[in-house]
Amino acid sequence: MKKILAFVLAVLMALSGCAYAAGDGKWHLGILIHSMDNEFWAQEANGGKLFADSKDDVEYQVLTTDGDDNREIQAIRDFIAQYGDHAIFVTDPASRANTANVVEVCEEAGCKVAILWHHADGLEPKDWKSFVVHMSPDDIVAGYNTAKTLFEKMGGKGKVCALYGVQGEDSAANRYAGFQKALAEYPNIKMVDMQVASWSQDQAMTFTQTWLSAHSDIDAIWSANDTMALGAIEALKLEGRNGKVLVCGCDGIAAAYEAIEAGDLACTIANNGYLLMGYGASYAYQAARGATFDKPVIKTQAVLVTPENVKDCKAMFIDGMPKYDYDNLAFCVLSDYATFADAEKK
Amino acid sequence: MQNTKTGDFRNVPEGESWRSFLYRNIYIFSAVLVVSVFYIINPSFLSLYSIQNITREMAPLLPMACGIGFVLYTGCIDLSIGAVASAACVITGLNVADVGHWIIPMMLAFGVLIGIVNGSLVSRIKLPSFIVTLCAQSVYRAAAIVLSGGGSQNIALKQRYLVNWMSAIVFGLPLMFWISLGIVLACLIIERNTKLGKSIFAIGANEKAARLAGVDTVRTKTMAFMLCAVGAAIGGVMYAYKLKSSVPAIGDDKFMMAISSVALGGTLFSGGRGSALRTLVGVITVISISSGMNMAGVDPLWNNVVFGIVLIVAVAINSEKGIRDLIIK
Amino acid sequence: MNQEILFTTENIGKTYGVNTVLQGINVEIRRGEIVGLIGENGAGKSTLLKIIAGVEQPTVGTMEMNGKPFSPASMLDANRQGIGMVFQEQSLISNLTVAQNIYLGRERDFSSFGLINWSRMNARAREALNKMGLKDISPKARVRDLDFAMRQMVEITKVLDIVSETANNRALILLDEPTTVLSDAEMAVLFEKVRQMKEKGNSVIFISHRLQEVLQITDRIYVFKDGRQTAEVRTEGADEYILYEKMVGRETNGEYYVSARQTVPGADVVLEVENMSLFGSFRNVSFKLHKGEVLGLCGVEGSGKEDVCGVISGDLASTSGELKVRGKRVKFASPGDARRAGIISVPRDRRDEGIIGILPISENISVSNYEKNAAHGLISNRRQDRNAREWVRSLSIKCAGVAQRVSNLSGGNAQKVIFARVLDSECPILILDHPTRGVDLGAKGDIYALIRDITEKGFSVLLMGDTLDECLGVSSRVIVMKDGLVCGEFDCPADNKPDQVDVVKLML
Amino acid sequence: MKTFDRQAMTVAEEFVSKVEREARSSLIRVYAPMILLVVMTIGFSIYDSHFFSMKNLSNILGQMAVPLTLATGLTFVLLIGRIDLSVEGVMGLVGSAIALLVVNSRNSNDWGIWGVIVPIIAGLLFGLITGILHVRLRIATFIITYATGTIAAGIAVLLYHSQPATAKAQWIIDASRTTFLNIPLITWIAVAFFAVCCVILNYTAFGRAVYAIGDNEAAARASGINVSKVTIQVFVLSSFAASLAGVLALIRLKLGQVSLGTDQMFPCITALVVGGTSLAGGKGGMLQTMVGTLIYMELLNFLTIIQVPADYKKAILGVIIIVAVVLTLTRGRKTIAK
Repeated sequence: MKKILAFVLAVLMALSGCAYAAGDGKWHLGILIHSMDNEFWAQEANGGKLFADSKDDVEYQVLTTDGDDNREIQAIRDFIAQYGDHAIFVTDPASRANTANVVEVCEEAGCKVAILWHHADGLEPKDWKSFVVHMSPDDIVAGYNTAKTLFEKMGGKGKVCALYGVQGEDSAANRYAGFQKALAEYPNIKMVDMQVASWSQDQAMTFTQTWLSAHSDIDAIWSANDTMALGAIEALKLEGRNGKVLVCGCDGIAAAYEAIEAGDLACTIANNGYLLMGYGASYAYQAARGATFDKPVIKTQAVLVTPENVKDCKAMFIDGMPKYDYDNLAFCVLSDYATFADAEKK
Repeated sequence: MQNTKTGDFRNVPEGESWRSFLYRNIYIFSAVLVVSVFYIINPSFLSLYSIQNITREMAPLLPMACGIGFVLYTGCIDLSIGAVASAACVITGLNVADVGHWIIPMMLAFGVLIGIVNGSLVSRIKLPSFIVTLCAQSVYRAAAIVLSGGGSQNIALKQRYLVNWMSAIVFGLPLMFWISLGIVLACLIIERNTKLGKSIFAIGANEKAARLAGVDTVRTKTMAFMLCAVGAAIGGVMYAYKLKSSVPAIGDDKFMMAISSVALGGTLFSGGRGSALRTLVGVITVISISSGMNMAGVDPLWNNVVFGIVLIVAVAINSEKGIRDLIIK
Repeated sequence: MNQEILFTTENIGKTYGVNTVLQGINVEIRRGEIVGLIGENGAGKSTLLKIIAGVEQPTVGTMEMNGKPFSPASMLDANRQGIGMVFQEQSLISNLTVAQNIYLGRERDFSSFGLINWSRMNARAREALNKMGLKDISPKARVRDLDFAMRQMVEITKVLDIVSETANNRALILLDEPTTVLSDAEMAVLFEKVRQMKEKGNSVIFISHRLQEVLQITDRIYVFKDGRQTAEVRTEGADEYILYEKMVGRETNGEYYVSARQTVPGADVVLEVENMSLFGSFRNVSFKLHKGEVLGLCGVEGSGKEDVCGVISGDLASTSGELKVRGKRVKFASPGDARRAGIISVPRDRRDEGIIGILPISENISVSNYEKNAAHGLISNRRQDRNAREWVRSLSIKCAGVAQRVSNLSGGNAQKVIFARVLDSECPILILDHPTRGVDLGAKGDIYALIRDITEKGFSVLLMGDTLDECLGVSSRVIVMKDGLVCGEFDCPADNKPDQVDVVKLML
Repeated sequence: MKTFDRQAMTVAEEFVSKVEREARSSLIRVYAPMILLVVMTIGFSIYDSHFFSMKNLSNILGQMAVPLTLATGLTFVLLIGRIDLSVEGVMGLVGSAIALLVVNSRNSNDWGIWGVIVPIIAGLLFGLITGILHVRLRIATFIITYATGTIAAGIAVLLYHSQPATAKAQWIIDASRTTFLNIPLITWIAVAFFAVCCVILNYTAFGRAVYAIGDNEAAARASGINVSKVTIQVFVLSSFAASLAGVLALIRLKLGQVSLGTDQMFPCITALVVGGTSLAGGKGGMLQTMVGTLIYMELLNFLTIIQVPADYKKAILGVIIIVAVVLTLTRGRKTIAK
């Protein structure tokens, strides 16, 4: 029995991987994302793949970190152990604090890295040889923009509840900070309650149900991501108040587009993982081949999706994959958020 | 000659043959197997850089796994070690710049305190450890989140040099790994050569009998929880030094990792048996699997499936022999 | 007696690995016969019963039941063919009711469409209990609310019900030491039932260490030694000495309790109990224990003697009264406190409270006194093993080595390990709670001699004997308890033991 | 009417009165969770009138469907002294698979009723495999169920390839909106399952075997109970409960992803323990399960209603649960807690 098991183990592991030979002169791109269990992160992974496929001398591997700082560093080191200075990275870091570690590890090994999203204070690309670029659609801005859209649709007054993400994660905290910033600008809007629904649809639905019975007069629900927004919408549907109580999301998953089309969701943000990860990878690749950049901190396009532009966005991000010219590094740069239409014009 | 007709000759280590020695130590085999499979797939798995990497990953997990081992030997469980590590990591990360390395003994004291709380609830008030630690876990976790202000905070860039020494390479391997090895050694000594350790095993094997034989069950159990919480706190401190930041979510999956390591070493969860050496092998296996999957280029979609299957197979190979009469729950 | 042969075994043998525990067994059971199996622990009696009951499979040999080959695959299979066994350790489920226990595993008889009709089951259980004369046990009572003797009776009822259902009074019942936990009165009831079963044509195989019982109830006796069948004795005309001789292969002498070496207690009082009470158990108990004394506590089960010892060993807390050790007042919160004050007990329930089964012999011996083998706070395992080996030698514990697991030892040897533990603890006051329960005759003798040895060295012993005979034989003084009160005290000097009848009169 | 003068009592009478007292206190312990539930309900209603509103109660009942179903299955597992961490993974797998097989947003499948049956069978298969591995390889359930649960979640992600499907089948939408007596249909389904399990536990040979194994496994084996078989059956039953919970969660939320099952198992176990089911096995029952689940759901709901700060909520809940367990758990001088 034990021998059979041992054999199974060996075969399984042999099948699950295939032999690599280091030192083939190719660049090896490590695409670090949180997990594959989420549409947006999968979108990011696909962005990286799209870039790698467009170059003959780039091999890629997707590495997942489960949002764990430590596992992220471990994965980077594992990758460097295989390919040495021919490893390049584009990472969606587990947390802001961890970006410094990512950079230090890469610096030590001489690998180029592009960092997305999180930007630690004092950690500037210009101070490091390996830290090529920082690209991000800011979470604070995202939270601010969805909140603002929501408040405008409410007519600048009324009661709002908020759904928070996982405690301890940066993006949850930042989006909520953006929400509060917007809230401060609208004195007639009152926040009734905030609950931590941990990105969970089920918990969001439960909280919304409780709100609807305890504070039946709420006008809107601000949610830090789409999954929670969908949970809130399910609760509203049971009461027949979907579309009447406004809900917003963030991330731009497929189901959210459908909810906008159905009129249940007021807005979401398409962070465009394809663009973010693809161009991040491109920057790292160019840098590894010797290029230098003068403006290494970049705010990328992200799209506020509303009923007005939902059709186009869906066609672009969900039904297909956007094609970009990855050599035109300037394409992704945008000074601030704009609507999809603006991005198209560019 | 003390030989007789009665008794079972199947587990008699005295003057044993090399075969029975091998039989008893088969738990090492799965670690060797896992490592060699990954080595075959990708020879750089055993490069110096990679070994440094793997040992660096093992360092914080070792004290946590050895710590929870003590609780498992008594037949209890401690679900709170992840949260304790998170809290310790946050407190260390936030304060190491101001307090300096005095934070380490402070965190040890923190672990002792938490262990006494958990342990007393279990041993004195006689609540099931599963529920006590499950609930306590949410308290420690909340503390970590509130203290850190919701997200990771890194130690200011200027002060990072303060914590660099922990990651330094000494004799080819990271210093913190040597520290962890020292902790494993200390755990081994506690298990094999102290009254406390032996009492822990006696309680796990038969608590009623141990009590009547004069073992102080309340104190011993509390001490087991204390060792466990201290191990978790050391793990948390090491994560803070390693990641140079306070990460409130660092412990979230560490409980399962630690307990998988202990199980991979072949330790029973019914209590009374186990050893830190087995846990060491378990930690090597767990870290090798997760690092190896990165290096073998496993599609991340398959990560969970592969990990689950490898876990089952490795635990099955490692499980202790000669105990087929015990009831496994 | 019927001469029809019900059951035979032919050349049955059993080996575990290299270890032969049973070989060449040929027994023959006739209908309506009660057959005794005697032999020292480890002689293979229980193993034979387990093979007959289908719990274990023989390595060689065949069996026949009712003239047909019999090779049960499981206990259930054996039950269906009319063989049922009552185990040494109780096998009832304490959270279920009596009726549910009796019909556990046979619920199908009471179910329609998979659902059990509880009232039908309870009614059937009522009948079965009535047949056994257990009118005061309710089928709906939970087993955990019954006392040990009642549980034993329920267990016997269960087995009888299982086999009588199928066997039509051609059943074979196996009783493995059913009397160990029973009081004399309960034993009488049990024997009555066993005889009734016999009258109806059923047969019984009976194992006990108490030879008197065996002589009292059986028709024929097989004697086992070292896994072989060494003699067959007709009960008529046999007596204890003959049996003893056949079992141990040497003649018994009057020195069974080693009375000649009984020490005369010293004058120093080591333990003093003053007016101690435990609500619901005993009241105003006072006595003194002297140096080198063996003080026996007599009384029926439930007389409170167990709880007196429980309080002294720190296992229970008294409601009032005082305890003095060498003149100093003490109060114990746990047995650990008692050990530190110099009191340690040999528990009655060896399997549950005595041995630490999965640990090796050496650890079991050292558990009460780790400090003995320690230097600078660290225990030396080598010293611990050496210490254990010394004990193994001096108490002649039969084992394969000190690393052997205690659960693999026979009852007598496991008990000796526990004695080694309490002696190793260096506590001068020992509480021996049924120290010879379930221990074979050879080991019993060793234990009595051991008690003499230690009292000579100045240890004091508080003894609760397995039988009254033993209690009087070993003790230098006995205290009789009844209904929670001390009702008498006898001096038992070696040459002038009190009459058992006088003591029993006080107990009942 | 008996009145005892303490001095005049014989020890035997003392014994009787002591037994009676113990019986009384154990009776109180048995009913303590129920008393707690009633006290809580009344207290909460007085503190905040929203709590006892029809709407809030129906909310609580609606939210209870999934935990109750899971808890019902876990009751059997806990009763035989095991634990099942795989329910979360199985739940996620079944929910995700159904969403992909019925009319949905990702593909053109329309398997109708088979779209539900096939995933449930897959879920059962997981229970079967878990049970067999546990019994045959003798791996502690804590680890084996963690491993199989991880595998189930992994397969789910593989199935929907990181893009979960939204179920669009009309019957799912209808089912989520149907209520009867103001209580959602999914709750009725959960209650029906609960009732069936009550019968299974209390009126079948299987139910008795479950108690017997939890109480004394060696004795159960000696009584001719096939312990391995019953253990495997229990895991199959538990995974059926998880599968059903997956269906209910999907009806409630529509989006078929692994996180349908996330963070469901530990709260259920907490609820079971609060209700009075022992983690050591053999003690507990369906009534305890229902009461425990209600207590847990009410507490959660109440803490939200009174707007306890989100940062502290879980911590406060944890402390309350420990206090509740102290109040309701039978403990004694010699009790062993593990």
